[in-house]
Amino acid sequence: MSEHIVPKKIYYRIFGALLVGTALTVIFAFINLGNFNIVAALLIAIAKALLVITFFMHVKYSSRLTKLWVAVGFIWLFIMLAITMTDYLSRAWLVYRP
Amino acid sequence: MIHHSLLAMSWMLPEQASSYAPEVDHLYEFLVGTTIFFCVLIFAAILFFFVKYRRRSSDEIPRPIAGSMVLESAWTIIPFIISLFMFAWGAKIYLQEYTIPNDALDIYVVGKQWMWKFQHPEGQREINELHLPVGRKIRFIMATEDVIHSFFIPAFRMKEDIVPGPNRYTTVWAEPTMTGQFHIFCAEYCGTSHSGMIGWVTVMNDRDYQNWLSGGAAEGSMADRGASLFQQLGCITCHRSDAQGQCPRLEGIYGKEQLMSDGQKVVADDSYIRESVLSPLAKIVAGYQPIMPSFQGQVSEEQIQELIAYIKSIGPPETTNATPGTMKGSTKISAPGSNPAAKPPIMTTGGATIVAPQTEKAQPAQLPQQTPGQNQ
Amino acid sequence: MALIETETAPERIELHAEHHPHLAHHFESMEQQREAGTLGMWWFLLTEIMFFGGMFLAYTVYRHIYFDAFAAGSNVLSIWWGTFNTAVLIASSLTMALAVFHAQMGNSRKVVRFLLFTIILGTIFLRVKYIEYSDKFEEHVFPAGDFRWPIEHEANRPNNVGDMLLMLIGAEPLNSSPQGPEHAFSVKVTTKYAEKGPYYGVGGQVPEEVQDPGFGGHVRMYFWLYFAMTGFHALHMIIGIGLLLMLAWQARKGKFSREYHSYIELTGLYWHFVDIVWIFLFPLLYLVDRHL
Amino acid sequence: MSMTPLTATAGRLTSEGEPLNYLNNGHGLKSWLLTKDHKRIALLYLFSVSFFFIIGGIFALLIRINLLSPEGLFNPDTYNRIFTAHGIIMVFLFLVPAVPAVLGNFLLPIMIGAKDLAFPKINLLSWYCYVVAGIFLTVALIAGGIDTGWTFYTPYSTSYSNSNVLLAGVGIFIAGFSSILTGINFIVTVHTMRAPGMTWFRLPLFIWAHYATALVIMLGTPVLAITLSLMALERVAHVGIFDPAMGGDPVLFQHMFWFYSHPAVYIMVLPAMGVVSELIANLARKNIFGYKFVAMSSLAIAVFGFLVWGHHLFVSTQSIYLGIIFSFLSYAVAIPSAIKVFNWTATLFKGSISYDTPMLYGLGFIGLFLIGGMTGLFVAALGIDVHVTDTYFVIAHFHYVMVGGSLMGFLGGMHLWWGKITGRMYPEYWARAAMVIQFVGFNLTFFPQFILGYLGMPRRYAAYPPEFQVLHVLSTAGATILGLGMLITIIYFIWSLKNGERAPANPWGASGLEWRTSSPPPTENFLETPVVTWEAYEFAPIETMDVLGYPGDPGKPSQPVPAEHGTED
Repeated sequence: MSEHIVPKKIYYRIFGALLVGTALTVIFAFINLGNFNIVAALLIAIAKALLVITFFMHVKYSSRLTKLWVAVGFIWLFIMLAITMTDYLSRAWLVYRP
Repeated sequence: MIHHSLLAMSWMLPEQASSYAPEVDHLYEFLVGTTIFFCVLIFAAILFFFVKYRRRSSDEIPRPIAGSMVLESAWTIIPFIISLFMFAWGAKIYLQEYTIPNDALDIYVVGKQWMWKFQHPEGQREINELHLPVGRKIRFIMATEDVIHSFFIPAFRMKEDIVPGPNRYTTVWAEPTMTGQFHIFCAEYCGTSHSGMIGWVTVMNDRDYQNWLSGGAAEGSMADRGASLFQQLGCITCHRSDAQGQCPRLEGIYGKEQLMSDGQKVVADDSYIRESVLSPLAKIVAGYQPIMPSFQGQVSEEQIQELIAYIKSIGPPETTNATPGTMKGSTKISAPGSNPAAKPPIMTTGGATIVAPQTEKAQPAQLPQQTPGQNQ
Repeated sequence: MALIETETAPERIELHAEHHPHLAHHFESMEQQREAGTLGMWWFLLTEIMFFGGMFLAYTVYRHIYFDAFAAGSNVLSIWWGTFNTAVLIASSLTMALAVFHAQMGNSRKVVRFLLFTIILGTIFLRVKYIEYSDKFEEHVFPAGDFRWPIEHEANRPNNVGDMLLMLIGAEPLNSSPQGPEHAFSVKVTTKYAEKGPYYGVGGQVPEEVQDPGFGGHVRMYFWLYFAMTGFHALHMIIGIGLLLMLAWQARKGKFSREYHSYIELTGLYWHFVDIVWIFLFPLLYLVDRHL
Repeated sequence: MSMTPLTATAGRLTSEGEPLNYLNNGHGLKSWLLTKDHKRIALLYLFSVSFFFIIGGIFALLIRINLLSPEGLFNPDTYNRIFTAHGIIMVFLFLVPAVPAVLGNFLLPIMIGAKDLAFPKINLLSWYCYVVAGIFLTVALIAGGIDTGWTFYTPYSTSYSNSNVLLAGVGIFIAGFSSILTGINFIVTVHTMRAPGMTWFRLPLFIWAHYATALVIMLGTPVLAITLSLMALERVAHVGIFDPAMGGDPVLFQHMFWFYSHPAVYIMVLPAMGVVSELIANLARKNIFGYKFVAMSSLAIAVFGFLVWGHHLFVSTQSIYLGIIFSFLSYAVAIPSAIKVFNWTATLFKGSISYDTPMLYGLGFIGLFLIGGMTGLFVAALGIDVHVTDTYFVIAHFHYVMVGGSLMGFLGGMHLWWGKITGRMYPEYWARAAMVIQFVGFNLTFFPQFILGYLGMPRRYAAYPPEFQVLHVLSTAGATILGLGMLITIIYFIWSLKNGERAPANPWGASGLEWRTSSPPPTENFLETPVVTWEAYEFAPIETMDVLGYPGDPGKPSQPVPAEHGTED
């Protein structure tokens, strides 16, 4: 992975985008979207995280290998959350009805 | 080969004392057969090569052999198919073991460090001893007073963990098919005398069982004891049968869907009633105030079970007492509810209500209540 | 991080030919050394993801089971502080990125400057966290202490930027009298959820003492997760600031150059990761069911 | 960049006139305790791991002695502490680090033609973490022991046990760091430090296995760390995260615990599989049949291993629908292991099979691992698992995999590379004898436990119904034989350090880079960076393989070995 120098103005743009994202998060939090509050919050958070990873952490300019590992990290986290939550969501089907 | 293994193993199996024990053993024998087959196959190959291709001179270099796609796919696919078969068979038995029949006789089980306590609906109490009628489906409704225990009867091929928590009963069932005495073990490590937490289940034919029952029910049935508890604990002052009390009336609620204040419907089963006694505020029946104190620490697990038996018994006419036969009645009442979370009422395992979706979802605003029985 | 530095084993007599002074004996080239460092850092961050992942799992499960309790707890936190800190951390990420940029340029003086900016911002973040924590103690919602629900006496919460700046330097906020709007807000919070259950105080006794944890107990669980997650995050911040101080010192001594600045990059990766964790913690901990 | 300047060790002689190697290059305690040479760190690991293996083995014997009589010879509290100690020590201080931290540490850089691991200091730190962890656990044992079982199930561990759960938790936490640091090193080294010409599919399968292991370590261990931290905090503060009395769910702990602890099983057995590939190939002078399938099956095991943890929870009141999914996935993970076994067997076909000890261990591994794996199909079958889980059937199953697998692999590897590591050969006769004794003793110990288990004997019982006694006595007898076999091995290994005959660079006529440097290797492994022009397991007459480790003509380029027949399939 040869060293790639990102122009400064990109950093400033990303910074701006992140601040906007934060503002949006707070605004959405005060609007009642029912179950979609959490969805909105997470979507924005994921977008912000992606910005940081892609530009601040230079993944955009890194080898495919680095990209792969970053993906692996989050996929594994997702596996753990998803499978465990499956248990809690489907246990409720098992209430015994006399 | 399989039959050979059967004969050889006859002394390696515990008695088949429950209706699904033979099924488990069949699968077991099938697996043993498969194992023997593959082991013989591979050991024979290894030994043959080991002798045939032993090194003859120190400097010989055999010709390399590239792999073979055919072989690779063969020994990928064939084992996979075999294991799929094993999986399906095992899952079938599993579902059977956790499908609670509706016409079962309830036995209440309490595990505590380090003993098993049993209660019969007719009122008999036993410790580390359990008497059961042969040929009758038994539903074990189990709770623990401390750590995780596991109710294990090898002869029945039956095992289930009992996980503590105010809102879970663990239920498992078996149908004894032969009379005799069998081991009861605790299979989940539970501390110092884990290996002392054992007992005997005595399966008797129906007449002996009836005699045994009539033998020692001094204090009346569980329901009777529950009724007197209902008085002593003062439940009766609020849960009045004339619906004049501040609390829901309990006649005939057992097994029926109740509407909660947050709009969700909950079937009043054993777990629900137990939770209502231990942490009353988890679910509030629509139109009532959350004023009931918790009885945690004031009633033992057995007493809770007696209360449940009582509430069962004060159901509609056809379930006036909690004798096994009438379990059918109480089950007729509750067709699978319209509860979104409710699948056809077939199976059970523990941990149900703790995950009932959004247990405490928005409830109507009321004044904070100063409630007795809380430690401030 | 200094551990990633690899130098020649002392017990061996060295005879390296024309090598870059910072090229470790067992690498073939600076390029290879940089690659190794970066890959190693990324893998370390992967383990960090899974480490925080465990807490996120617990959070997800209990938020699912005790949603309202989590909402109640969340509403007690100061959204002003939360937002402010998020902005601060994002800014520190920017300055960190710029420090790396100047390192790549080989501009040591600016490197030092931006590292210092990053350190200052990080310190502000921790200062705010300290204020928040002490408020929570004052309000008796520290789960391992004398926990009470709903909160009886509430600490000052800022409700505008001015307040925050004042409180940062330890001064009293101007308009945060107990009758202040923030107070009304908090009353609203507690009354909205108070009837969900009786409060109780457990002076950190063993659970046997607790009869029915009830709603308060579940709020307590929320605060326990709040302190665990933000606590571990703050710990990472502290470690990061330590590393930055070290780097700033070395950079000032002119250790880094256009060819050799991998520690700054690696520390940058770490810093950005800590930022990402917060990006998720903020909505999950501060913004549950805010719309009253 | 095929040629690099020589390091100082090249061709130098010690004062005794011996060629300078990593053992005699630098003396004194400091040169060992502060070394950053992966080979010396491997030896440090060897000593500490063996030490704890012996301790754990003693506890194992105590367990078997207690079970000689149905009443049990010790009182239950003592027994509970004994089997907990056995479990914790063997799992966290022996099985997890054994193969990777000793053989992997020593061989991984040499096999890929590197001078060292990528981060030598981190490598050393990992050993110190291990030592500190060992100290914590030892203190915990001496100060009254732990009685929770190595699984630390809540709420027993958080609210009921009066033993040193905290100390043990901290110790295991630190041990986790030790393996994480090793894992980082392996991954980075394999990616960035392969010698020129050493392509991914020229890597020995040992490397593939260790690479897969490192992936599992990196993604699994942190979860154990946080789980134990939460458990410790829970035990101190009692805020109810795992405590039902406070609305917590003990099953959540089991999920988080097994998310690491099931993949941990593959951390223990994958490296041993890598070793066995080397044993079989090198002592049959035969390229591994279906190299790519064996390599990929390692990765497959690493990935699938993360999707099956719930099969430890079939009766733990987990959702039975999830249970069914987990059962299915568990069968899926069995396939890659089967592929390995079949390929190893096929490798023997038309080979030149030596009867030396490493090969015996290799075949022993296949045999025992086969039984262990097949009985894995039993416990993966839901209906049967309900009956046999938490019984001796499970005990027997995972001992066939752990002891029959990991331990056989570890010992086999130690014999194969003993000459390379120490410069001395072990005595062949005694080694064969010991192997056979261990094999017999092992089967006698654990086979009866399958029967015990299906008859219903629960695990972790200090006393048991008398009808089980016969089988228990058999098992104890076997354990004694097994222990004896181990003792022989330890004795002749130590004996050989002084009296074993000097090991040539390539005693087995094996392929692989580690056989192209002297025994023991120089400090930076090779006198010049090797250029790999041959495929994995491409065997050639020893004369044609020139050795890059001797003080000799260092300028001589490694001449390519004729490669008319590749091993690609």
